[in-house]
Order: sequence, then structure tokens, then C-alpha cells
Amino acid sequence: MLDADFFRRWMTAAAASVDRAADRLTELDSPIGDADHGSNLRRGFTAVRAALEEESPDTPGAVLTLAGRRLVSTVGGASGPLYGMLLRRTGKALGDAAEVSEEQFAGALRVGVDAVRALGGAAPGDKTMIDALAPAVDALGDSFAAARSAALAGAEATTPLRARKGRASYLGERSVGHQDPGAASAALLVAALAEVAGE
Amino acid sequence: MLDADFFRRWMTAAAASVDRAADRLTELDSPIGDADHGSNLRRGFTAVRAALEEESPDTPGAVLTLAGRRLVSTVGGASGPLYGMLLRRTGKALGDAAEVSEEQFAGALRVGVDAVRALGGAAPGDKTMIDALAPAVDALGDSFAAARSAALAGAEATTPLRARKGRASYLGERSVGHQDPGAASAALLVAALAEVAGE
Amino acid sequence: MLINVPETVVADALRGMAAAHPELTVDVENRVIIRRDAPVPGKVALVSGGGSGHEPLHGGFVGPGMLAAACPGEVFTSPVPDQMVRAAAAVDSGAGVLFVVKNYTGDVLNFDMAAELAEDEGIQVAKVLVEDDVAVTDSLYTAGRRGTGGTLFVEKIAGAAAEEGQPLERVEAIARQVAGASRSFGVALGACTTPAKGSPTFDLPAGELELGVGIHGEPGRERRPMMTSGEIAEAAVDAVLTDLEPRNPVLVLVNGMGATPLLELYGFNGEVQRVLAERGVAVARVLVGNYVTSLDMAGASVTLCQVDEELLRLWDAPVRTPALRWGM
Amino acid sequence: MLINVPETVVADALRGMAAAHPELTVDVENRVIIRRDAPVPGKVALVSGGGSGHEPLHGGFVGPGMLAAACPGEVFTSPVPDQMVRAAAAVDSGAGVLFVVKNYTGDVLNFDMAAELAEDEGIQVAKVLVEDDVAVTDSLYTAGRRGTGGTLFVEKIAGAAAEEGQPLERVEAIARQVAGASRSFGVALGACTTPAKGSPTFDLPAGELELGVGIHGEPGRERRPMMTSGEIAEAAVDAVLTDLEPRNPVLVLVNGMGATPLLELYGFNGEVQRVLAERGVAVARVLVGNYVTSLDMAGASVTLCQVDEELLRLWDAPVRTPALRWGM
Ligand SMILES: Nc1ncnc2c1ncn2[C@@H]1O[C@H](COP(=O)(O)OP(=O)(O)O)[C@@H](O)[C@H]1O
Ligand SMILES: Nc1ncnc2c1ncn2[C@@H]1O[C@H](COP(=O)(O)OP(=O)(O)O)[C@@H](O)[C@H]1O
Ligand SMILES: [Mg+2]
Ligand SMILES: [Mg+2]
Ligand SMILES: [Mg+2]
Ligand SMILES: [Mg+2]
Repeated sequence: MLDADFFRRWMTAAAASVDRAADRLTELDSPIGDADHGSNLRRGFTAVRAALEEESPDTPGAVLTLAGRRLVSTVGGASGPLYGMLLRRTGKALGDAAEVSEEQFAGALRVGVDAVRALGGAAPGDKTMIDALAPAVDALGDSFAAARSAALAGAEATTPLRARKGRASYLGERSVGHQDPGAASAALLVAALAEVAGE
Repeated sequence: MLDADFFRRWMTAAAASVDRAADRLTELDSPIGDADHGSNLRRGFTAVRAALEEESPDTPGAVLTLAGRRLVSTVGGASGPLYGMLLRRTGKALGDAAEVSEEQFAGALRVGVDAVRALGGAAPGDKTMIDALAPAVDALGDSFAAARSAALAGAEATTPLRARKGRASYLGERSVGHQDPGAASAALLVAALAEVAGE
Repeated sequence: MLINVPETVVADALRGMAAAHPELTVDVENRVIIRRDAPVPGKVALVSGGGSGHEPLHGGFVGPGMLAAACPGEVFTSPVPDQMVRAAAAVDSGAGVLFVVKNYTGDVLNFDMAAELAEDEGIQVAKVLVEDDVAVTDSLYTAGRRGTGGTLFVEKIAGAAAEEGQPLERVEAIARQVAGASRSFGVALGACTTPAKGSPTFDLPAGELELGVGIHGEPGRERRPMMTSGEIAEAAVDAVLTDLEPRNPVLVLVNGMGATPLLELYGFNGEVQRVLAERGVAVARVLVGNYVTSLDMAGASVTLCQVDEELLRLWDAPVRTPALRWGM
Repeated sequence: MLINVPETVVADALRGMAAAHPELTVDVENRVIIRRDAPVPGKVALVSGGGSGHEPLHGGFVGPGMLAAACPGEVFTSPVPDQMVRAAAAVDSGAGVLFVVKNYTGDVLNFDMAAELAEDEGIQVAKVLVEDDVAVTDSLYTAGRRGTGGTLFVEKIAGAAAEEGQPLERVEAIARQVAGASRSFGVALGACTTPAKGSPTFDLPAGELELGVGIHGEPGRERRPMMTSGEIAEAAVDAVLTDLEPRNPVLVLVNGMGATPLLELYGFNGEVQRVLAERGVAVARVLVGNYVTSLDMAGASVTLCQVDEELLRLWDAPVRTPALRWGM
């Protein structure tokens, strides 16, 4: 079973990982975007970390909804509302249980990912964070480690794609040959999950 | 004896030489100036050439005063009034004789150079066109070729100097190590003179 | 870059803006720029915002006759909903608020959230989307046309309608009309440098240019060997005219991207006017300057907006903001 | 560069300026920009000019309350006497003309010649020299201090006095007072590219800056490793204050050199205001923007002008020009 502390540790690990990768994410966002994805997420997860320390929410759902709210109100850009929606909806789907099973979490995360798809209108193959999130949530039924591999593979598979959503879509054919920064950051978040699960 | 045609040919040769050297003069004006000396003089001597064709002045004095007037009204910058004054005063000093001796010309050019010194306030060693013009006028008593060598040597000797007049003076010590563009162009004008004199 | 550290660029700028413009209320902490006399009783209030780095857009357009408030996000990052909600609450007189939103995924999502939240607080909110950049085809394969120079026309003209006391639905309709009648095309001669990245966002060798660029440092649709000002004017005007067939006279914005000298921009305007005359397009008004910038990007954009008499009257109406000012 | 060919840059810009500003008379052939209603009966007329590449200076300052005419030279090259004489003849109402001259050898020589020629034509001419740049020591070893940002203060304030109908000697005295009370210091973060040269006028590696630069692409007095905006503000303000001990409040111009984003310039202004406050200098008014530029040079300058009540009143007086406009 996963408790509030597990999700707190997830967010803390995600924040650390985003911190380390911020320059790389911004670099990825520069040929096909506007060179801010790393600093956007760093700002957001720094705020999430602070909020979790201040407010110490005590259920898995409360941890994730708080994190989502903080992302929405500190990140901006496309990724702020999208990642915010992901965590908020996942958190809401977890209800106010003190502990949740891995299956429950996998189901809730699917709700979150579906919400991101609805909000952003992106389908797999559009070269967005969805390309990492959708395979990850499918693989989560197996294990956290499987989800991590799936997210990473999904992120890497965005390189040859032509973007159809977000800023990169403005480039048309010229978006081909670059990894999507949001897919790369999504893979980081899933990897952080596997890390705190000890996998 | 030197007639109007000699001076016309001087101006035409000067124009051609400035044309060829324009990029180099602008290049010299770029570390210690504002990167326009070559295009300034090209504009001016192109106008001089056109004016001489249109108006066909028929005395040495008339050729040089016309050339000087055109420089003043087309060049601008520091070099326009200074070179304009040089030619105008030299021309005026030649009076309206149809032909002048080399000695008369040397004397008139001294009047012109003195006028430039008075107008600009520069003395030899200040790293300006005076550093080429003053030795040239001194050597003109010997020959046109001597004047050319003196002007060239004077121009080259500006490199180690610290500028005290014109834009380069703003740089203080940092003006050292660069040849003065105006001294370089003055050497060109004197060389054009030697060229038309067949020396 | 003339900055302290990348993290404080926006807050630093807002402090400096507050010092330069006592006629505005600049809330540095909450990142909203508000016209001093807001809320103005009985009048609709325009609120806009977007990533920073496009100055004077939008903060420089706050004042009588234009925006009631602007919300600057981080550099090239749309602002967050909290900012727009706060701005809306500060400027709403009860007559309602119009959000002017440039069509970028981030701006759209954040303004949408803000609109919901503001409505929850009892504020009547309308939205207009600016999507004027013809370099992007609006299709299933893109996020839709970007909002660029047309934003200035929308904010000025709808702002004048609001200043006159027209009701929200009318101000919204006018804004929509202007947005629908505006088309832009941009060209970059050099990339920009964002504080977060610290180096140019893309490599553009001297002697090449990018056609169809946006205002966020992204490359354009096509790279070409350098063209003359006249050729660029032809490319830009013709691109705009493929999607706008003006029967009425047009407003023309010849906009610098940030690092193009005004000398060159005026020269470019001369070429744009020549091409417009050759294409038989009647010109009502011309505005030349750095209005919708992309940090220190070298380049320019051309925006045309087809206007009827009413829109032209509203364009000419008095405006008093840091960056646009006439008639008062 | 956004140009056709280097040779036509100034003429091209003037055509584009004419199209953008029907409220001005732009004589492209003779290169003078004149306020439409000149000569204004009974009023002194200010004429200025200088090399192009500093836009909006001077042409953007032509209009009621500021310059009667401007004479743009080639890029970074002072105009020729013919231009100033023509301008003076066009704007003189009989009340006389004041030449506002920035202290560069070329400008001084050409304006001097023009003054003589204009006087020969029966025009009463006075001159004021602007020499505000503290980076250059005024000594036997230099051409004297350069004229930079202080020019804007001189043209605005003396222009307001002329607009009020004050006589030539009074307008001249005021101009002299403003010039004497103005001091500037500039910093470059990158060199500019002139059309004639086509590449940066000096090499400035990323991570270094030049302190004490002028506005003609010349390097400064000293090269330093990159500094923060706050450190640069300290260096610039302190340099100015070594030569100006303001007892009265000051006007502050925080001026962009052309390629500095307005976002960064506002941030820099915040730092300048902080330093002024720390040094105990009272600030009367603040102007932030790209006003006295050096093509696409990255960097900024700070100009302070100590004002008494009369000068402040004239600063606040209405002005209507392309680049400065308030009160009408
Ligand atoms: N419509 C969308 N649906 C899903 N993800 C999207 C969408 N638009 C953009 N993204 C994701 O957001 C990432 C960009 O985030 P970020 O750089 O922070 O925002 P912005 O594009 O506003 O600068 C993209 O790489 C992509 O993965
Ligand atoms: N006071 C002066 N006396 C004599 N020559 C001068 C003086 N000032 C400048 N010059 C000359 O003018 C040259 C610069 O000419 P130019 O580049 O055309 O004008 P500007 O400096 O106005 O750009 C200098 O190299 C120098 O030789
Ligand atoms: Mg981005
Ligand atoms: Mg020069
Ligand atoms: Mg962004
Ligand atoms: Mg010059």
C-alpha cells in the first residue's frame, strides 16, 4: 500500500530530478520550442516542495491535488496547466483514503492522463508529454519499473515524430529529429516514481 | 607647369584610389573610430568626379575649390570639412592662373594644410591626417615621389601614437597600435598626385 | 544580458517599470500591471497578458483607451491563472472583463482556467483569441495560428470601445472583428537569447534568414539566403495577402522584433508601403516601431488589419499608455 | 541587416519615415525632417542633426514642443552644412534658430560652417554644444566630451521654451543650462553592425562588457568581465556622480542602445533607481526606452540632468513628436 509519505517522497524526488535536468529540458525546448521548459518545471516543483513542507497534507489524494494546484499557480505555459491537471485529477481520483493500492493508483493516474488528453487535445503520436504518459500508465499494471521503461521509450520515440500540438507544431516538418521536452520531463516524473518505489 | 587638366586627373586618380581602398579605410576606422571613413570618402570623391565632369572648371584653382566645395557638401563627418578645407584653400591660394608651377602648388598646398590645422586644431603627432599631410607638404619641395613616401611614412608612423584629436581620442591608451584612417587616406591622395605626375 | 540572475528578470523589470510609470499601479509581487484609476465605473475592462520578453506588449499598453490590466508571465511563458483572476477582480467595475488571449497552448489553457475562476467570483468574463500569424496553417496538424502583431490592433481598438462605455458583448464583438481582420508575417535575421538559456535559441548564420518566425525564439518555417529589405517586404506582404483580401483600407504595423535598428525598420516600412501600393492595397494608418518584440531578436513583422469606418474611428481615438499615446 | 544596399540606407529610412508620419514634412532628397507647421510665427526654431543610426534621435524628436527640424547624416557621419542651412531657412520665422550640436569633431565643424552660411542668408543663429559623456575626459588629449543622452534633455527643455515663445537668447541660455547640468555614462554588452562595414565594429566576446562606450560603435575605455545589472547600475551612476553633484532633483534617462530588450532595460532602471536612492539623489522624473541608440548595439546608458523648478516645468510641458509625446 502507498501512503501520503510515499507520494510526498515522489514529489520530492521529482523536484530533485527536475532540478538536475532543468538545463537539459530547456535545451530540448530550444530547437523546437521557446527554451523555457526546464526553468518552468524547476520553478513549479520548487514551489510544490515548499507547499508540501508547509501544509503537510496527510492523504495520497491531498498530496497530489496540492501539488497539482501549485503547479497550475506557479508554472504557466502549456506544461503548467497540463501537469497541474495530471496531478490534481489523479489526486481527486484517489479520494481521501489514507493509503491506496498500486492498482488504485494506476487507475487514478489513468484518470489524470485522460484529463490531460482532454484538456490539451493531444493523442499519442502528436509529440507531446502524452507520448510518455500514456505508455507509462499502461505499463503501471505490471510494475513501476515497467512504467519507467515505457515512459522513457515513449519519450525517445518522439524524436522522429512531427509535432501536432504545442509550440513545436509551428515548425511543421522541421520539428522532426528532436525529442519533445515535455515527453522527456514526463519520463523523469515516472522515473522518480519508480525510484521512490525502490524499483 | 601644371594645368587644370593635371588637377582634374589628380582628383580622378584620387577618386579611383579611394574607391579601391574604401573597405580598407573603413576597416581602419573600425577599431578606433566609427567604421565609415572609406564610405565617407568614396561618397565624396564620387561627387567630386561628377562635378568636375559637369562643370569643367578651367583653372587649377577652380578645379580644387570646386572639389573642396563638393567634399564639404557631400561627405559630412570630420573628414568632409577638413579635406574640403584642404582643397578649397589650396585652390584659392592658386588664384585664377591657367597654369601653376610645382613650387606655386607646393606653397598653395601648405596654405591648405595650415588651414586644416587651424580648423581641426591638430598638430603633428596627434594621430590625424595631419601626420601624413604635413611631412608630404614639406617633401613636395623635392619631388612628388618624395611627398608620396613622406605621406606614407607619416601615415604608418601614426600606429604607435595615442590619438589626441577626433573620435580615436575617446579611446585614450586603447588608440595605440592602430593606424589612423585619415592619415591613411591622406597618403592615398598624395600617392594619386605622384601617380598623375608620372612619378 | 543586462540582468541580475535569470530567476528575477520579471520581478526586476516590474520594479523598474513601477519607477518609470507612476501613472500605473504595478503589483510586483502578484505580477499585475493595472491602470491607476481602475475600476472605472460603468466601463468594460480589457485584461491581457502573456509571456514576458515581448515588451512593450502587454504592460506598455495599460492605460486609458487600451488595457485595464496586464499579466506578465515568466519570459516566453504564459502567466498563471492567479494573475488573471487578480487582475480581473482589480479592474472589474461590474461591467465585465474581456480577456485578450494570444493563441498559444499555454496562454489559452491558463486564461481558460482563469475565466472559470473569475466567473466563480461573480465576474462576467468574455474572451477573444488573437490568431493572426499566417506562417502557421490552422489545421489539425498545428496548435493553430499564433497571436502576434494583431494583438496590438485588438487591444487598441477594443480598448477604445471599452473606454467609450460600450457594453461587454459589443466590446467583445469588436475585438473579434479586429482579430478576424488582422494577419501577420514575421522574419528573423538573428535569434534571441533568453535569460534561462543564456545563448541564442537557434543558430542563424550571418547571411541567412528565417521566414515565418514567431515571437518566442522558435525558428520559422523556412530558412533562406539573406534577402534585401525590399524582397523581405514582398515576401511578408504577399504572405499576409494570401490570407486577407482587403477591400477596405488597412492599418499597417511594421514591427521590430527587438534588435532591429529603427533606421532599418523605417527603411523596411518604405518597402512595405511600396509593395502595398503595387498590390493595390489602400493604407489608412501606419505604425512603425518595436511593439511586439521577441527579446533581442533581429527581424521584423508586418501586420495588416482591414478596417471599416467604425474601427478606424476607434483606432484614432485617444490613448494614453507608456508605449502608445495620442489624442490625450 | 534589414537593408537594401548600404548606400541607400538613409534615403530608404526617410521614405519610410515619411509614410509613417504624415504629421512631418520629410524632404528625402535634401535630408531634412521638418515639423509640418514650420515656420511658426514669432517662435524660435530648434534645429539639430547628426549621424544616422541613433534613431529616434533626432528625427523622432521633431514636432511641437521640441525640434523644428532635424538633419540626418549618413550612418554615424555628421550631416553636411547644406542640410542645416536648408533646415534653418525652412523653419526660421525671423525669431532665430538654435543649433543643438553634439560634441563630435564632425558635427562641430559642419554645424559651424552651416551657422556661418545661414547667417550670410540673414538668419540669426545660436548654437549649444552637448558634451555630457563623463567617460571621456575633457582635456588637451581628447576631442572633448561626447554628446549623448543629454541631447534629449536639451532638445525637450529648450524646445518647450521655444514653443512658449521665449526669445532666442533665453532659449539658448536654457539649452546651455540643461547641457551643463546633464551627464551620461554608457555600457556596451555587444558591438553594433554598421551597414558600410557589415560586421560588428569591435569584437566583444560573450561574458565581457565595455564600460564607457559612446554611440558610434567605438569600444569604451575599459573592458571587464560581465557584471550584473545591479553592478552596472552602480558603475554608471557612480561615474556620472563623480562629475555631477546634484543638489536639486534630477531627471533620469535610462536609455537602451538599440538591441537591449525593454524587459532588461526596465530591470536595469530598477537597479539605477536603487543606486540613486542609496546615494541620496532625489529623482524628479524617469524616462526609460531606446532614445539615443547606436544601431543594434546591446547595452544601456544613464543620463542625469539636474533641474530647477523652471526646467522641470519645461520638461513637463506638452510635446508631440514621433518618439516623445505627452500633454497633447
Ligand atoms: N496540447 C498539448 N497536449 C499535451 N502536451 C502538450 C500540449 N502542448 C504542449 N504540450 C507539452 O508541453 C511541453 C512544453 O512545455 P513548456 O515548454 O513548459 O510550455 P510552453 O510551450 O508554453 O513554453 C511540450 O514539450 C509538450 O510535451
Ligand atoms: N581635429 C582633427 N584634425 C585633423 N584631422 C582630424 C581631426 N579629427 C579627425 N580627423 C581625421 O579624420 C579622420 C576620420 O574621418 P571620418 O571617419 O571620415 O570622420 P568621423 O570621425 O566623423 O567618422 C581621422 O582618422 C583623422 O585623421
Ligand atoms: Mg517552452
Ligand atoms: Mg569615421
Ligand atoms: Mg513557454
Ligand atoms: Mg563618422
